[in-house]
Order: sequence, then structure tokens, then C-alpha cells
Amino acid sequence: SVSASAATKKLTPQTGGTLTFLTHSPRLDHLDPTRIYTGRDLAFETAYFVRTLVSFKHVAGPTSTSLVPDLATNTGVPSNSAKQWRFTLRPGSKFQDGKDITCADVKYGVSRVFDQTVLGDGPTYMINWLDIPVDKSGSSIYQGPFSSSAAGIAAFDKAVICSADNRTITFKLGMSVGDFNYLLTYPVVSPVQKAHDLGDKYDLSPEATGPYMIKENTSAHLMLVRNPNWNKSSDPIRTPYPDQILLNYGLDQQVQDQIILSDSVPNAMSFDAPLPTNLKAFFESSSFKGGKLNEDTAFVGYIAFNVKKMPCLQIRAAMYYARNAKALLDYAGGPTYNGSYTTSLTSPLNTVDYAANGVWGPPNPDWKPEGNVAKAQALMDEAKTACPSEYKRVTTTGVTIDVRQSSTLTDTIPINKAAFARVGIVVNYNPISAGYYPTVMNASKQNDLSNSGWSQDWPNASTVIPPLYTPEGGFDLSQNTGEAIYPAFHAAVLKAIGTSNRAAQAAQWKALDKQAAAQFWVLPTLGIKTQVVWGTGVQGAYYWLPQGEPDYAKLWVTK
Amino acid sequence: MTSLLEISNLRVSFPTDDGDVHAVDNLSLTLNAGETVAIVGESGSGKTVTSLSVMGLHNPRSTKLSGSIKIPDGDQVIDVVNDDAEKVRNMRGRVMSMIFQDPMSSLHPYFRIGKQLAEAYLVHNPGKKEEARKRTVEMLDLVGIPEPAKRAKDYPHQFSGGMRQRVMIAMALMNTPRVLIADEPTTALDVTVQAQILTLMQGIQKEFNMGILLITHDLGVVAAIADRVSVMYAGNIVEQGSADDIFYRPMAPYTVGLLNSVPKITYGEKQRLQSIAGQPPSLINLPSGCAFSPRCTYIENAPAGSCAATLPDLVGVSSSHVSRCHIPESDRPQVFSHVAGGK
Amino acid sequence: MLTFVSRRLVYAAITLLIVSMAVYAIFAILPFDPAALTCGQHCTPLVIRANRIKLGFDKPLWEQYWMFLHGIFAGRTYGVGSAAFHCPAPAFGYSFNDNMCVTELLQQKLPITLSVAIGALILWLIVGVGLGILAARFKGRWPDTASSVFVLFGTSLPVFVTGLFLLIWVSIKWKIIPISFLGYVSVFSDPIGFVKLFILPWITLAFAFAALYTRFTRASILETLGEDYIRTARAKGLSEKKVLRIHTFRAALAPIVTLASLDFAGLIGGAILTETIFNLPGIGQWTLRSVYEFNLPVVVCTTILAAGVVIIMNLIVDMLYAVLDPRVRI
Amino acid sequence: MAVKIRKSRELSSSRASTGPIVGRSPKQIAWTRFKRNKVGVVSAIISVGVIVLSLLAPIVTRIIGVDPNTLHLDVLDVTGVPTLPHAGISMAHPLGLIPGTGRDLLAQLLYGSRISFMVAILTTSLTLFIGLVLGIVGGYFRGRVDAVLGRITDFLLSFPAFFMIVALSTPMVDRIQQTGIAKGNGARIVFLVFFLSFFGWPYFSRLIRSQAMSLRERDFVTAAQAMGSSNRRIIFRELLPNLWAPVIVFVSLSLPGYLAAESVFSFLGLGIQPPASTWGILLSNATRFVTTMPQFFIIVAGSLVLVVLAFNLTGDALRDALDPRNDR
Amino acid sequence: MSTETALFSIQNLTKHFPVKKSGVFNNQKALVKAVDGISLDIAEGETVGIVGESGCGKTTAGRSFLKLIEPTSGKIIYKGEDITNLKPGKMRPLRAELQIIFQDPYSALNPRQTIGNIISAPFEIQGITPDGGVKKEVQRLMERVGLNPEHFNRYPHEFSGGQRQRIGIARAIALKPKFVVADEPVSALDVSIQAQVINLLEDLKREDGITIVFIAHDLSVVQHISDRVVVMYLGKIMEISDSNNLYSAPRHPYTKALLSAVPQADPHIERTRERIILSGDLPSPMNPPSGCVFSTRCWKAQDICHSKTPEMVQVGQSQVACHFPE
Ligand SMILES: Nc1ncnc2c1ncn2[C@@H]1O[C@H](COP(=O)(O)OP(=O)(O)OP(=O)(O)O)[C@@H](O)[C@H]1O
Ligand SMILES: Nc1ncnc2c1ncn2[C@@H]1O[C@H](COP(=O)(O)OP(=O)(O)OP(=O)(O)O)[C@@H](O)[C@H]1O
Ligand SMILES: [Mg+2]
Ligand SMILES: [Mg+2]
Repeated sequence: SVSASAATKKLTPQTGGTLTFLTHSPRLDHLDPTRIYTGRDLAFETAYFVRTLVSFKHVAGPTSTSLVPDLATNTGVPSNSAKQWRFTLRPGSKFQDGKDITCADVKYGVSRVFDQTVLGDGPTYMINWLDIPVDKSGSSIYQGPFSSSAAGIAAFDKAVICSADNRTITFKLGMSVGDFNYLLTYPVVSPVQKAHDLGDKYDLSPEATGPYMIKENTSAHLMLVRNPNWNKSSDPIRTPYPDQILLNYGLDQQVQDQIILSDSVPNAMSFDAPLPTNLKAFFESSSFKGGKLNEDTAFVGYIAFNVKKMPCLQIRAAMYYARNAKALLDYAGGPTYNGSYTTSLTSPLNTVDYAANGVWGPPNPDWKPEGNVAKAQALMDEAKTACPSEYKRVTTTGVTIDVRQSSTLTDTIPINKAAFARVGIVVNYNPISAGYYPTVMNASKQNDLSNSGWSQDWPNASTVIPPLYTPEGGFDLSQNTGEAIYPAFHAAVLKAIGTSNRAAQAAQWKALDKQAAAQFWVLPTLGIKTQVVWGTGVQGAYYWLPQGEPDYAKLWVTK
Repeated sequence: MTSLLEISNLRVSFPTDDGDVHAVDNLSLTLNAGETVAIVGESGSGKTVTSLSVMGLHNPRSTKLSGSIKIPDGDQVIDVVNDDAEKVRNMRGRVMSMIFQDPMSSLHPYFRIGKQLAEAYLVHNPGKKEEARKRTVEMLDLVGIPEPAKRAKDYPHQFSGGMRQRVMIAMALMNTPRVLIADEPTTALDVTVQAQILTLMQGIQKEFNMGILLITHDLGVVAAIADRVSVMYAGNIVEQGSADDIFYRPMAPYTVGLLNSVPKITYGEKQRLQSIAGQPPSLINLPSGCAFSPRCTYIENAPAGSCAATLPDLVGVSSSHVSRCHIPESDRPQVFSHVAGGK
Repeated sequence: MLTFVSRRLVYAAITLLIVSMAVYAIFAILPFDPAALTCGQHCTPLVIRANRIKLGFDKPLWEQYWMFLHGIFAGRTYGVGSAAFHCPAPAFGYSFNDNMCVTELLQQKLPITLSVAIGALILWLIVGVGLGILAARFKGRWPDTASSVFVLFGTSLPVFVTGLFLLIWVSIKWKIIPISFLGYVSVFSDPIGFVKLFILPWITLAFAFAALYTRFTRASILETLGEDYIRTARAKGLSEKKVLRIHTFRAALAPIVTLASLDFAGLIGGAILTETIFNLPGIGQWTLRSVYEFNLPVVVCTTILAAGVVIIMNLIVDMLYAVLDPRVRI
Repeated sequence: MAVKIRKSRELSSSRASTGPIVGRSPKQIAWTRFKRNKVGVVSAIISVGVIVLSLLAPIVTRIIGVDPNTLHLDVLDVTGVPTLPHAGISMAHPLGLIPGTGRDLLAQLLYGSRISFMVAILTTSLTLFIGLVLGIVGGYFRGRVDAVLGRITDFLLSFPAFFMIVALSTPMVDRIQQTGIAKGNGARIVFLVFFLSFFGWPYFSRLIRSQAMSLRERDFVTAAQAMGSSNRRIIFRELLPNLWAPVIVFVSLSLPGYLAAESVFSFLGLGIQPPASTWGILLSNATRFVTTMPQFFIIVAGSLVLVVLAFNLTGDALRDALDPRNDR
Repeated sequence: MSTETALFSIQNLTKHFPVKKSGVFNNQKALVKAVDGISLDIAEGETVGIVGESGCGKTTAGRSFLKLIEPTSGKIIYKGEDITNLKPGKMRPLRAELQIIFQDPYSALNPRQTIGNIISAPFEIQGITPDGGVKKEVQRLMERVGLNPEHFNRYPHEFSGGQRQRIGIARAIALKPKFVVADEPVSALDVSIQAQVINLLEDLKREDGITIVFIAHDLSVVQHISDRVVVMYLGKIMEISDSNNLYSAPRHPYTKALLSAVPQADPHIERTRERIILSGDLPSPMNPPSGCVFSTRCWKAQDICHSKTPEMVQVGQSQVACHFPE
């Protein structure tokens, strides 16, 4: 469902100029390679100043989800049924200070993720996967480079091995991980010089390995300039046309949109999707001369039921059928801009693992976009006898939904209230302005439902189903471990992770997805679309599927 | 004797929301060199308004003025009411000066005494800073401030009330004016200090041969230093004459009432005071005819109805002693015969 | 004078101490764990515990407070082992969201807030006092009426309405003062860029405050004009201009100096709306953001800073007053 | 001839009148003075009208035939703007529809004003109460109590109030929720009312204290003491009636102030939260549509400005009418 | 007259006001010695005048008599009973007999109460219902002081200064007090009105036999209305004299100076009289001169005056505190 809206003219790319990005965020989440995890940061930072061993292909279209070597010369050589992976470094790659990148630097980079107390927020797959023993409490005996015991260091040295010429790195895993090399597209496996590591502070000014380096990093902006020690010959991926990249933080969203709309800064690209209210101006009016993208993402929205507080399946199902999905989809965008009805927790963009699970959305004949009031009412009637006390609570005091505070709540809350009221369900909202996840992830703070969303880390449901439905991934908001079917479900998940046959694995994920859907551990909402807009001076933009962002590595400006 | 100040037919009124306030109505007066003329009257009778008119200090936008106030300045005679405001301003502080009732608030709290005095000199003698300083010290000395050079550096709040009034006098004298207007100069002061100031004023008058227009409601002060007296009631002069005329031969019922109201320090048996009944009238709706008639004890002696009908003219026994009353002049000594202080 | 200042300084220090204790106490009785907020989505109990130790939240409250105080004077070291780092004195804490010592961040934010506040102050004083003088001078005539209309709108329009209007229309749509992306530039390095960056925030703030000052100046001048000593000045023969300039202004403007100093002090933390609307990364915006993000060290620091500025400004005002008004002895 | 002297007792004060103001209480005089001020009267009518409208919102909306909760999703385009002519302004929807959900703007404004006014009125009342009690206690009894109160007042006044309220909002609201006093928006209202008053009363109490102090020095209070009056009687019969003027002026000026404050906090996302509706929430919602549907922003901002203006003008007029300098 | 026979008597009454002098770390306390050891016996039906310059402690003394200001030390004896330390509750019934009239007719009346309420307040507070009801009694009182009883429902601002002073007097005499302190009741009034009020007070004194302490700074007024005159200076009594005797035979130099300073409404007297001009101003009561407080301005002062405080001595018909009385 890639709409071809990117009107990229065939022009010869030009070198030079300043490429400006505008965002209302106060800052990027992280600059420290070990801690970069969110899609936009990944796309932006790996395009400009952080190189990874392996990369997704920088092309438009679905082939972009395949891997190509970046710092490495290959995309990894598995052995021992994918329990051991070997990568060789490309010669000529240098750090910002001119030092050659060696295997030791990569190994040091890898070691950092183990100290979660100093360097949190990054993907932690490495901790689970590397062949390092765990202690009684279940945490790795290796505690990272800052504070580790000799035993820990020895174990780590055994799991990550550099060759004598310091060019080849070998990872020894504790289990088979068929898609281990996908993790290497993440900067968490990027090189870091031990001598320059500042711990926490490294996040402010990490050393560049890519074509740009950080010149200024203030609360107002991030300014990148050319990295003199990067050379094209050692980098098959990036085409650094602009001389300078400027990322402006903290703009008012309306202001940000108006700047692009009025082309006040032709060389600017909006880092965020425009406000829904401005979509028409961008996408349906001829007066906007700049560029635009309107694409599907792998992001799937859902509201997690706190199953411990809402054990009644009928009520959970009733809420699903009572919901007015159409109104919410139409609200600010409709299918054109807003997205599509969710049919699985796996994104349709993951063509291997995706299948409509038949419970959620269109394939289910009982499902209606604006809600199936009759079906929902029937379920409620059932619940009246099946779980009377919960029924009473839901229809009187009501259920409470945790939501992150946002400006659209003024509109979506009334829509939802009206929808649920059709079957007598009362919903209350608890908007949380600060510390949303720490609050809802705390079982004692979480309310009946918590709004959330998830996007795969790479095209494998192993980055979706385990994190969301089992405690291993650390993101299980649905408190489903007490459910009767849970033990079996959990075992099946573990089995799927270990399955190295991709097709067989995909079949298992599909089955698990369907099983979970029938339990209504979560209330699916929408598969989200994204829009990107930019000024007339920005060229070369196309949608890059792996992170659901424009491919920043290929942009250039007409000055 | 040359006249320093000639007020003729002065009328002052203030338009307000409730109507015009007729503060001064047809007032005429002359002041000669070396002479002290007192204006007495109760609160609200228009004394201050008169003195401000002479200084040309009314706000032209909220005051209606007519008549004339002529003051000679060198070869020319300036009419304060009708002449150019700039001309009048140029005379203020030089030809005529004024001291105010409340010495506490009349000095600027933020500036040193010396500066305020010097300023009065510098306005009319621009640039002469050194002379201004000398004169400041001189004048402070003259009004009896000890260590004048040192005290000139003080701020007003460091002075007592009496001292401040002395400073005010010194300031008024900075340019040796010919006319000094003193609006209740001693009302805010204690008797012992009042005596000091009155003596000081008398001394200064002799020294500079000034004309003093003294405004007060205290008949004692009037008796002490005035040569001639005008008695005001509700914006009108009801009687005018020499001090002796007014105190011993009053011809207007109001003057008589006023004199009778004042307690006197006496030996032995005390007489009951003869008060004037009622209250002063509102200046917006003045009673018709003679403004004093509603309170007049002697009204029955006037031709019936005349008091309420017309305002009597200011006429008199002699050109120097005039009064307003419908009671025939010849009857008055008999009518007022019980006047306490009469001799 | 000296004794007065030292006495007031001691008083200010005590007040600040109480403020900081109050702020600490308020956050201490928080219903949730500040350490939990220091990590993002993937918070394991282990990480939370480690952060708690790193930031000292594991210690009893009084000890935390003591470490905070100690840090202000002696600097403070966070973390352990080779990942430990030091915030030099005066250390107000460590912002886990920015990975920076609060003091360091403060150094970035303060010039911006000061630029906003000082520029706005100058503008509103010129406009407000100027209009106030005009209105008093021409009381009851058209300048007076015009200024009272200004006053009404200035006092009634919320800052965000004025600010958004200026930003969206004047700056973006009509491009009269195009939006600047240079980030903060100092007056000294690029005066024109500086003015371009701050002019709209200045206007926004000045509009709200100038109205107040117009009204206040007018009243103050009219009141002073009614004083006896003004009559004395006129009686000396001073021209009306001099009466106004020399005798009226000084007395009438003294209270305005007080008001302005305190308003200025208030702006050091209080230009929240303006900084937010115009995206100026100053103290106000920083605080608001930290409140959203629950960044406690920052909130504690800025709160104490803002109170400190007000307290110190109060002291300065009292001293200024003694300079302006000789009757005031200190 | 016979000398006739009128007896002084015969003189009534009828002709020597005390001016045209006869037989009216100070309140009546103030009222007369107030009535003369056309702008003030119009503003007062608007102010009272708005309060009444907001209190009676359910009735008013029913009479007009609008409902605050009915969604009109079907008339919205992809960006949420109503596709109807004049942005939906019609007989059925006098102020048009709110983009996003298509609810009736007039009804939302009326309902929205209820919380805004509630916060403003509660805060004003609480401030008034604390300020009055502490101001009178400090000003009338003086001594040590006054010294302590004075210190507390000074202390509170040295806080940057707006800043503090912003900084404290999240933790305190959570705290209030935890103690169980109130939940959700209730807790936020409690927070706003409590803290706005907490930082607001010192200003008012200072005013009252200085008034009470000067009243206390007035001889009529001494006269009451000389008659053996109790402190209670002095406070209630002698002081309080003389404090009406500052109280009324304070109320008329602090209501718009707190109304605006509530909207600022909601605008910043720190005040009342949706689904409740307040003017601040409507305003922050309107800023999203400021370019695509400016009339929404203009109507909401205009209403706020109008109401604040009306209250301020009423306050000014009241102040002029009650000016103690015109008291005698 | 002795304390035993006097209706009202004070002994060695002092009132020192502590005032703050802004110091550094401590607030130094200074004392304003407003009233510094005065003794006076007042017989029933007598009118005692107190004169003195502004700030000499007249008001403080007058209010201390009625315990409206708590005296610092000394004794107040009323009808032979020491009321100095009486608790407010015990004091309340006595308040009906001890009353005060104020100087400023504006501040003495609550602008928010009608005249009727103001005058009936004493009845309400003391819980007394006069014969025929409060309203009737109030109207009788209004008539008694020369006010139109129909103006019962009017407010103070509708009356002139003189009328207001009458209202204040009506309130003070409502409960038929035995003893009234009149604190400059005529100072704020114009001469013509002043005479009305003085006459009224004289009538009351004559008809109801009220004992009055009449305070004023105007010697002629005091002398006119009083039987005896007390001359105060800097919180101390300089001279107590029969009022007729005072003018003819002033004993204290200060009294003499005062008498000579008061201008009389008679040009002949004024032209012929020798004025004694005192040098300087009143010293600060915060730090009064040692010895005789008048010594700094006295032309007769000798060394002893600066060191020793003179005792009150009987000279002729006067009591005088001077080392060298006339
Ligand atoms: N600017 C003005 N506007 C309106 N009325 C005024 C103004 N100035 C004076 N008046 C009125 O004019 C009348 C005379 O006032 P004026 O000050 O001359 O009285 P006075 O004789 O000096 O009284 P006092 O003894 O109280 O000083 C008063 O009724 C006063 O209220
Ligand atoms: N409450 C007070 N606190 C401090 N000092 C006071 C107080 N009341 C009076 N004084 C001082 O005590 C002294 C005597 O004051 P008091 O009012 O008794 O004088 P007075 O003779 O009545 O003067 P006046 O003629 O001005 O009414 C004055 O110096 C005054 O400043
Ligand atoms: Mg006057
Ligand atoms: Mg007194």
C-alpha cells in the first residue's frame, strides 16, 4: 500500500548546502550508539554519523528490507546452527579522530550494552543472546565495561572474540538465532573507542564513524558537519551531499507545519508528521509546492487490557466490538492519512509473518468498522451472568484507560465514550503527562487498560509477539500470565524463537498471533500511516521501509 | 504708597459634575508695599483659591477665572488673569512668592534643601550657580537656621515643622519678591513656633519692605500682624477695613459673629460665647441674596425680605472701611452693641 | 547600609534554604519513584535500583538533601566505578534526560531567558512609561483615551493569544520578521540576528506588561502632580516641563522601579508561555518540559533559582529605594 | 429701633443644606456613581450575564437546542474541519461546530465555562476568606501574631507563584489523588484552587491588613472600645462593613485573573484534562486549527478576552465608584 | 483636694511606647516617653483643661485615663477604686461611666453606620434599654445636642463637621457618664462652629454635672471652658492652676511663654504685648533632656535645671514643677 506521492524529479544531485530538519521534540532520544533504539533516530543517525556493521538496503520499495554489509564486508557468516556468527571489518574505515576502526572497538561497543544502569534504553537482545552465564537472579554475570568482575570479563571475552589481525569478530550465542545479523543493523553493535568512552556523557558527543560529525549539540539544535576522516571508498551506502545538517528542536507543531507550507525555509524537511489539521493543505492543495510522502508504517496501535483487572473475556470482546473504529480512523485522516484497521499484531509490511488473524478486522464477519453493537450487546448480556461483578463495575463506575497526554484527546475521548456507551460500558480516562511508561509498566499503577503501540525491530514477528505477550521482552502490558492458556502459549513462543527455519517459524507466529487475538489480551486499534513533508529545496527523498522514515542518507539540497 | 497688587472683580469657579463651584465671587483688593493685608474667613470661604489666583497657579483647564489681578513688574504691569501664562510664570518666585500652609508636604522629599532653594534662584537667574549657593546660605541664615551651610545639605525630613516653614520662607525670599503671599503659614504649627514664625515674618517685611498678603482663619494672628483685613464668607468679601475697623467697629453681621465666637483669655467670670448658628453654605447652590442671611442673627433688623432677595453692595463708612449688609448703616452700631471686644 | 545588606542576605539565604527544603519535601512525598522515571520504556527493576543509587535516591531524605546542599558548594560525583562523573560546584543535580549537569544546562538557558526578560523589560518600560506619561499629561484628551484602550487590551489578552498571533501571522504568514533558525546568538556577536530572534517574544511580553505600566505610571504621575511640593515648584516659577521632568518624574517613577524589578525577577522563571510559544530554550521552557518529563533535579534547581532571583531582587529593590527616596533609611 | 436677635436653636440646617446628597447610604452613593459609568454598567451586565449563562448552561443549551456532546463526525473532512458553509455556523449551531469532533461550539463554550468559573470562583472565595481572616487578625490584633503572619506573607510573596504552580502541578496532583481526596480532574481542580489561593492570599491579606490597621486607628474603633465593645463586635460591626469596598474590587478583579490563569494552565496541559471541557482546553484545541479554521480560535479566544475585559472593566468601575477618597 | 475625695485620680502615670529603630541583626528598642509620671486629682463636676504643644502627650494621657491605652506604670483611681489593672470584663460596666469625645469628627464616626446606629451602640453594647426604648432615647439625645431627630437614618457623610462633633458628643453622653475625656473636640472646627460646640459642652457640664477633662492645644479655648488648667510639656506636667489664676499669675516659665505666644483677637493687646519667643523646637520624646525637660528652651535655666528634675510645689494657687517659679 505504498502510495506513490513522492514527486521526486530526476535531477542530478548537488553537493553542498545546509539540510535543515524541524522537529517539535525537545531532542533526539539518544546519540550514543549503544542507546539508539527508536526508528526515526535510527534512520537519521545511521544515515549521518553512526555506521553499523550491517545495514538495510538504501533503496525505495520492499527490497530495502534485505541486508547489505556496511562496516563489515559481509552480512555475517552463521555456523553451529546459527549459534555462532562471524563478521569481517571493511578496511579503511576510520573514527572521527582518524583512528582505524578495529574489532576491539566493535567488541568494546558491544560490551557497553551490558551496563544497563549507565547506558539504558538501547535494544538488549545481545544480553539475552550472547553465550554468557546468568547468576541466580537471572541477570548476566557480565556487567559491562565499567564495573565487572573478572569472571564476567572472562565470560564476555569468550563470547565475543576478535581475530588476531583485529579485523574479524565472532559472536558466540547461547541459542540459535537465525536473524542475529539483523541486530547488527542497530548501532548497539557499532564500534566505540574505549579511550573516548564517557559513560553517560558519551550520549552528548559520540564519536562519528559516518560522513558527518557533531559540531554543536545544544538544547536548540543539533548541527552536523562533514567528518574529514570519512572516505567514500570505505562506505558503500551513504551519499553525503549537503555540507551541513541542522536539526532544530522544540518547535511548535503548528509553526513547524506553517514553515514548510509557506516554504519559508526551502531546504527544510519536517522531522515529524504534519498536524492532521494541515494534511489537506499539504496533500490536497496545489499551493503546496514542496515534497511529501504518505506511507504505511509497521507501527501497530493497541490498547492493552490489564487482564488481571479485567479477567472477563466477554467484556473484553464486547469492548472490541463496541468500539467505533471507523470514527477513530476517520478522525483526522481516514484511510488516506490515518491508517488501516488492525488485523494482526504483526504488521502487513512483514510479508513473511503477517496474516490476518481472522478475529480482528475485516475477515471476521462479526466485525463492523463502526462497531457491532448487537454482537457487543450479546457479549455483555453473556457477561452479566458469566462475570456479574465485573459487569456491574464496567457499567457503573466504569473502566479507566491510561493514555499519554496529547492534544487529540479532546476529540478522541468523546468519540470513544460515545461508542462504548452504546452497550452501557462506561470509560474514564487517565491522561498521564509525565513518565507514561514507568507508570503503566508498574503493575500497581496500571489501570484497566493502557494505550500503547509497537513497531517491529526488524521484519520478524520475533520482535513483536515475545516482547508484547511474554515478560521476556519486557513490554507485556496485558498482565496475561495468569490466564489459563498462558503456560502453553509461553512454551510455544519460546519454541518459535528457537526455530531457525524461517517458513516454519512464520507459521508458528501466525498461529500464536491468532491464539492471542482470540483472548483479547489487547484491543487492537489502527495500523498507522505516516506523512513526511519538506520544502522545495530538498531533493532525493523516498520512503525507506526498514524504519518507516525517508531515507536520510540520500537527501540533497538545491541550496 | 504704591500698590504692589491690585485685584479687581476676581471671580473664580470650578466646573464639577454637580455644577459650578463658585469659590471666589467678585473680590477686589489692593496691597501696598510694606503693608500686611489679611484675608480671614472660615474653611472653604475661598481664601486659598484667591491666593492661588494671585500666583496664577490654577489649572487653566478646570478653572474659570475673570476679573483682573495686576502686579507691576519693573516698568510694566502684568495681569495675572488675562496675560500670557509664560509672562506670569516668569514673575512667580521673583515678583511674588508664596508660602504654604503645610510645610511638611510642601517641600520635595527627594531633594536636598539647598538644591530646592538654589533652584528657586536659578529659575530666574539661569547659570549663576555660585551666587545661588551663596544666596541659599544667606537666606537660611536670615530665617534663623543654625549652621546654614551644613543644613543646606540635609533633606526636608531631617527638619522639624517649624524649621521647614522657615525653609519655605527662605525659599520664597530667594529672589527678594515684592509680594509675599502666606496661606495659613502657621496653622500647622504649635503656638510657640507660630510666635517665632510671625516674628520672623514681621522682621523680614521690615527688611525688604514687602507687601504681605496673609491668609488665615485665626483672628489672633490677624490681630497680631495685619494692617488691613478683608473678611470673606462663601467666596465673597463681606467686610474690608483697617485692623482696628474690623476688630473694634465691625459693620457686617458675619464679622460680628466671628469676633463673638472667639474665646478670649480673661480673668474672672467667663462669658458664654456667641456662636453663629448653622453651617456655611454649599458653594454650588448658594442661598439667594445675601449668602449669610440664613445664619444671620440680625436679619429681622433689615428691611423685610431684602436679605433673601438681593446681595447687598460692598459700601461703607469710608472708602477704607466697607461692608455688605442690608441693615441700614446707621442702625448697625446699635444692633451690634453687645460686641465683646468693642471699645 | 552594609549591615542592612548583610542582614538581608542572611535573611535571603534562610528563605532560600526553606524554599529548597520545601521543594525537596514536596517531591519526597511523591507517590512514585523518581528513579523509575530516569529510564525509558525498558525499565528493569535492576536498572531502576542502579539509577536510584546513582542519583542518591536510595538514601534517607535528609541525607539526599544534605548531599544536594553539599553539591552546591563542593560539587558532586554521580555514579560509581569508571562510569562515575563529576559535576563541579555549584552542582544543582544531574539531568538524566540531557545527560548533563544541571548547572551546565543552566549556563545554556540563562542567557536566553535573560535576553528575553531584559529586552522585554526595556521595551515595556519605554512603551508603558511613555504612554503613561502621555496619558497623564493629556488627561481626559484623546491620548489618554487611546492609552486606556491599549491598557484594556494589554491586560485582557492572554500571552498565548498575542504570541501565537505574532508568530503565525506576522512571522510565518506575512514574513514581516521571518523566523530564525540560528538558535541563540548573543547581542555581541550578531546584534541583528539577536534582535530578529527576540523581537517577537519581547513584543508579546511587553504588550502584556506595558499595559500595566501605562496604567500605573499614569496614576502615579497624576498622584504626584497633586502633591503640595509640586505646587511649590510651580510657585518658584519653574516651567511646566521642568516641573514634570525634575520634580514629578523622580517621585512618580520610584514605585515603578520597584514594580519593574520585581516583574523582571518574576520573568526569570516565569516567561514560560512566551518561551514555549516562541521555542526559546530558556529557563521557563526548560522547567515546563522538565515538569512534563518529571525531571526532578531540574525542577528543584529552577524553582530555587527562580525564588532566589525574586528574593535577591527584593533586596535590590529595597536598596534602590533607599537611593531614590532619601526618607527611606536602611 | 428694637434690636431683634434670632434664637440660634430656631435655625434648622434645612437651608444651610449639606448638598444634594440627602438620605443615601455610602452604598447607594457608590451605586449612583457606578450607574453613571456607562462602560462599567455594560461590563457588569455582561459579566453577570456570562456567569448566569454558565451556571444555567444545561437549561440554556436545551432552550437554544444545542447539545455539547452530540458528535457530527459525518460533516468533517479528512482534517477534521466541518465541510458545512461558514464552518457550520447556522441557526442550529449559532457559533458553528468544533473541528475534530463536530460538537456544537456554543454548547461547549457554555459547558466549558462552568469549570473555568468554578475554579475562578472557588479560588477567589478561598483567597478572600484566608486573606480576610488573616488580614484582619494581623491588622487588628497586631503584636506577635501579626509579626508571624507578616513573615509568612513575605515568605510566600517571594515565591514566583506561577512558576511554582507549574513546577508542582504533576507531583501535587498525584499526591492529591493518592490521598484520595479527589480523583482525576477533581484532584486537578483541588490543586489549582488550593495553590492559586495559597499563593494569592498574601496579596489580598496585605491589603486587608493595611486597611484594618488604618481603620483600627480611626477613632470610631476607639470609641467602640471606650463603650466596652468586644473585639468580636468591633470586627464584625465596625471593621467588616468598611472592608466591603476592597473586597468587592478584589473579587471583580481576581475573577478574571483566575479565569485566565485556569485557561493558561489548561493550555499548557497542566490543568484540567479532557474529556472535561474548559476554556483553556478549548483554546489549546483551537490553536491546532488556527490556520485551517481560524474562526474557531477567534471565537474561543474572543470569548475569553471579552469576559476578562468585561470583568476588568467592571472592577475598574467598581473601584472608581467605591474609591475611599470619594468616601466622605 | 485629696485622692480620697476626688472622683478621678491618677498617680504617677507613665506611658512609654516602644518603637523600633531598624538596627542590624537585632532590633534596638527605643522608648517614646509620651507620658512620664503625671499625677492629678479631679473632683466631681470639675472641668480640667490640659494644654500643651503637639506631641507633648495630651492624647496619650487622656486615653490612658480611660484605659484605652494600657499605662506603663502608675495608678488610675476612679471613685476610690484602683482600676489600673482591671480585666476587660470587669472594666466593661465602668465604661458606661467613662467616656471620650474625639478630635476628628470624620474618623470618629463609622461611615458605614447610620447616626441612629452610632448613637444607640452604647445601649446595645452595655445591654441597657432606656425607658421608652432605644430609638426614642436616641432621638432625645439628638435633640439634646441640637440635631434634628428626623435625621436618625442618615449617614455621617451627610453632616458637616460641627454636626458630626455633636453626634460624637451624643454618643458619649448616651449612658449618662460621670467622667468624659474630650480630646481636642474643637480643634478641627472653624471658629464659628467651635463656639457652638463649646457652648454645648458647657451646657452639658452645667445641666448634667459631668466631670470633663478637656484637652486642647489652644490655650484660650482651654482657659475658657476649664475650672483648672494643666500645662504639659514633653509628657510631664509643668503647672496646674486655677484657670482664672493662670492668666494673671503664671508660675512656670513655660506657661508664661505659652501665654505670651497665643495671639489674641485684639490688635491693641497684640501691639502692646511683649512676646516671649522660645528658641528651638520641642525636643524628641524619645530622648528628653535630663533634669527639667524644659531646661533646653528656658531663659531662666541654671545648672540645677539640667541635672535635677523639679518637684511639684504649691506656689500661690498653682502647683508648679520648676526650680525657679515666678
Ligand atoms: N480645583 C477645585 N475644584 C473644585 N472645587 C474647588 C477647587 N479648589 C477649591 N475648590 C472649592 O472652593 C472652595 C474654596 O476653597 P479654598 O481652598 O479657597 O478654601 P479656604 O478658604 O482656603 O479654606 P481652608 O481654610 O479650609 O483652607 C471650597 O469649597 C473648595 O472645595
Ligand atoms: N502608638 C504610639 N507608638 C509610638 N509613639 C506614640 C504612639 N502614640 C503616641 N506616640 C508618641 O507619643 C508622643 C505623645 O503623643 P500624643 O498623641 O499623646 O500627643 P498630643 O499631645 O496628643 O499631640 P497632638 O496635639 O498632636 O494631638 C508623641 O511623640 C507621639 O509621637
Ligand atoms: Mg486654604
Ligand atoms: Mg492629640
